[in-house]
Amino acid sequence: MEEHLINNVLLGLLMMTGFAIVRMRSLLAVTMLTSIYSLLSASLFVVLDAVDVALTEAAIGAGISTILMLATVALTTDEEKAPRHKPLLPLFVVVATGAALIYGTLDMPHYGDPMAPIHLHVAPTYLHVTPEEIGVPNVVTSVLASFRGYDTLGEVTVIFTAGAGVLALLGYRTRRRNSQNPEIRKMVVLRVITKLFFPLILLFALYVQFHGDYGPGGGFQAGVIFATGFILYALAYGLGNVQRIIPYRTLRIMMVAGVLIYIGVGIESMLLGGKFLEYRILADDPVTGQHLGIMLIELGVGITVAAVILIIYYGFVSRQHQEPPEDT
Amino acid sequence: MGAAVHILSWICLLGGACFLLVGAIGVLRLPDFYTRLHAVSVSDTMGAGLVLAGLMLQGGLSMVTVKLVLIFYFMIFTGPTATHALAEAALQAKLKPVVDDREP
Amino acid sequence: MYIVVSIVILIAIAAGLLRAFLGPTLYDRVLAVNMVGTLTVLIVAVLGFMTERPEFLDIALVYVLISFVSTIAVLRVYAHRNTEAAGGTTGPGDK
Amino acid sequence: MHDVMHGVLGLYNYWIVIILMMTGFYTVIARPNLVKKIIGLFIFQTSVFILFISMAKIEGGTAPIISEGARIYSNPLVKALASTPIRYPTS
Repeated sequence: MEEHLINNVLLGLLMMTGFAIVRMRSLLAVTMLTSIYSLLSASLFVVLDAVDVALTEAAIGAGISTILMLATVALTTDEEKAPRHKPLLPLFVVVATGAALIYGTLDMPHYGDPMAPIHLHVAPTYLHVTPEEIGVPNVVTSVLASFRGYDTLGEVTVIFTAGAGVLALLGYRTRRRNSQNPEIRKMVVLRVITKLFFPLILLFALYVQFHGDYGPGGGFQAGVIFATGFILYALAYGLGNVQRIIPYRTLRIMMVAGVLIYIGVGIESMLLGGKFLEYRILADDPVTGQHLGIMLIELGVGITVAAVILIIYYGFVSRQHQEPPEDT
Repeated sequence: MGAAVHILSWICLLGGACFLLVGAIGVLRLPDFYTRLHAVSVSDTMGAGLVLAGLMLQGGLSMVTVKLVLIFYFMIFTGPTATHALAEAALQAKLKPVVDDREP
Repeated sequence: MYIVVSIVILIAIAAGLLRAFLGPTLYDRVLAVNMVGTLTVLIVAVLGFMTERPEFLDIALVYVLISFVSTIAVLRVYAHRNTEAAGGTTGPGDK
Repeated sequence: MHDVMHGVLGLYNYWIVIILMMTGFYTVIARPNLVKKIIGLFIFQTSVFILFISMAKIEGGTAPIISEGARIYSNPLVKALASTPIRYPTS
């Protein structure tokens, strides 16, 4: 009952935020509201028992996509132009579609109904089989990494393609010097705190990476947190210093290496006489084999994701800083 | 866990809730950015700290408390750093505080 | 009893949201985001205890770190824009 | 009267999801600005996740991480499905 209340209030707040986002003109304000929207929806996911989704949404929505959106707004304009005419046609389309969809919900099983068709078929099997065959407490991880390993491979490939696409479109401009922005030098508090936090964030990323079998987490989230740590460092000390830790060339190699680790696990299991991505073969004991396989592919996912996000960030920021000196 | 710890944890939780409420009212009602910053720092430090302390007492000696201590540790460093950076950015952007002009 | 605390947190989130809607300056909005971030951490922690699965505190930990980094990112971008708006003043270190 | 209340509460999640979805859709089709369009897509996408996850919730269930003391778990498959596309917006 209490959860229902929190759920309903959070949904109401989300709706208000959605309307405000549509109405506002200033793009920076809209970006801030999107960040709040993402935080709210992540807490809603926790209420609705989807902890893995909540972790991903927190790391992606509130962190990386806000930062990237800000970088985009910084490269383009801040203010949205007023529309020239009244949007009557879109309004009509939207209201009609919405009404049809709401009419469609009238036949749906009610929220929280344990006898809904969705709960009767595949899901109970996964819940029963996971403890015996895979031995991993987190069923979402076992579904993602083991039962549906092919899907996750496809997903990693998509992320890799995205990274390659950004690389091709934005490219990367090398910088002649370590531009030490004077105002960065002034932010003493930020720099000290960053020094304190940077190792802790990386440590926490490793925890999320290898604890994903037992709690919420996994390779993707860990990769994002890892990249966020480096982005924090770049914000406090400038991009040049980060590139000394993790140069661009290394990132490109990492991006490929993650995908190759994933595929390599599949090929290894084929060489040992199983099917592609059949982890049972990897060790003498099937459960140990599953553990090993899941750990390795999660590692591959983590490496690729971290590299791709950092590549996107480098691409955006190296542009942003390059522009002003050209007209001086 | 004794009843005394239980009561103490509830005192902490409800006290934290009071501070959060005060901070929320402050954010809505205070007249300009700098005073609102002050209101947020009330809920960021005392409010969050007391709520987390109450939860720690509920958790007892376990992994849960270790994680809560970590969250607390992160919060007491990040909160003031963010507020400080925010205030400095606003000052540099020459945001004027609201001042009472009347003669004393 | 946890419900009392979580309702208070929800009220505070609503206040922060309202400030983000109204906020005359951008700094008010950043402040609101920062506040909502802290409150989200608290509500996730309290929810973990309410549903008797407190091991989900990992999520709260991620929130603390991420919301800090995004606040700093916002401020850095603004600072950059401000110097640009002031006529692209680049200091001696940038020459 | 009680039945109506029950029905409204049972479908409330879906209705809000549809309103959010339409908000995002409107932003995509009515606003010329590209950043605004992307934010519209973001709203739309999140609403789809909420739809999935609301369907996966079971009354009295907890998150699908096997532990002692918990009997009912919410549907893990839907969560896996929802946490897969959440990763694309970065691209």
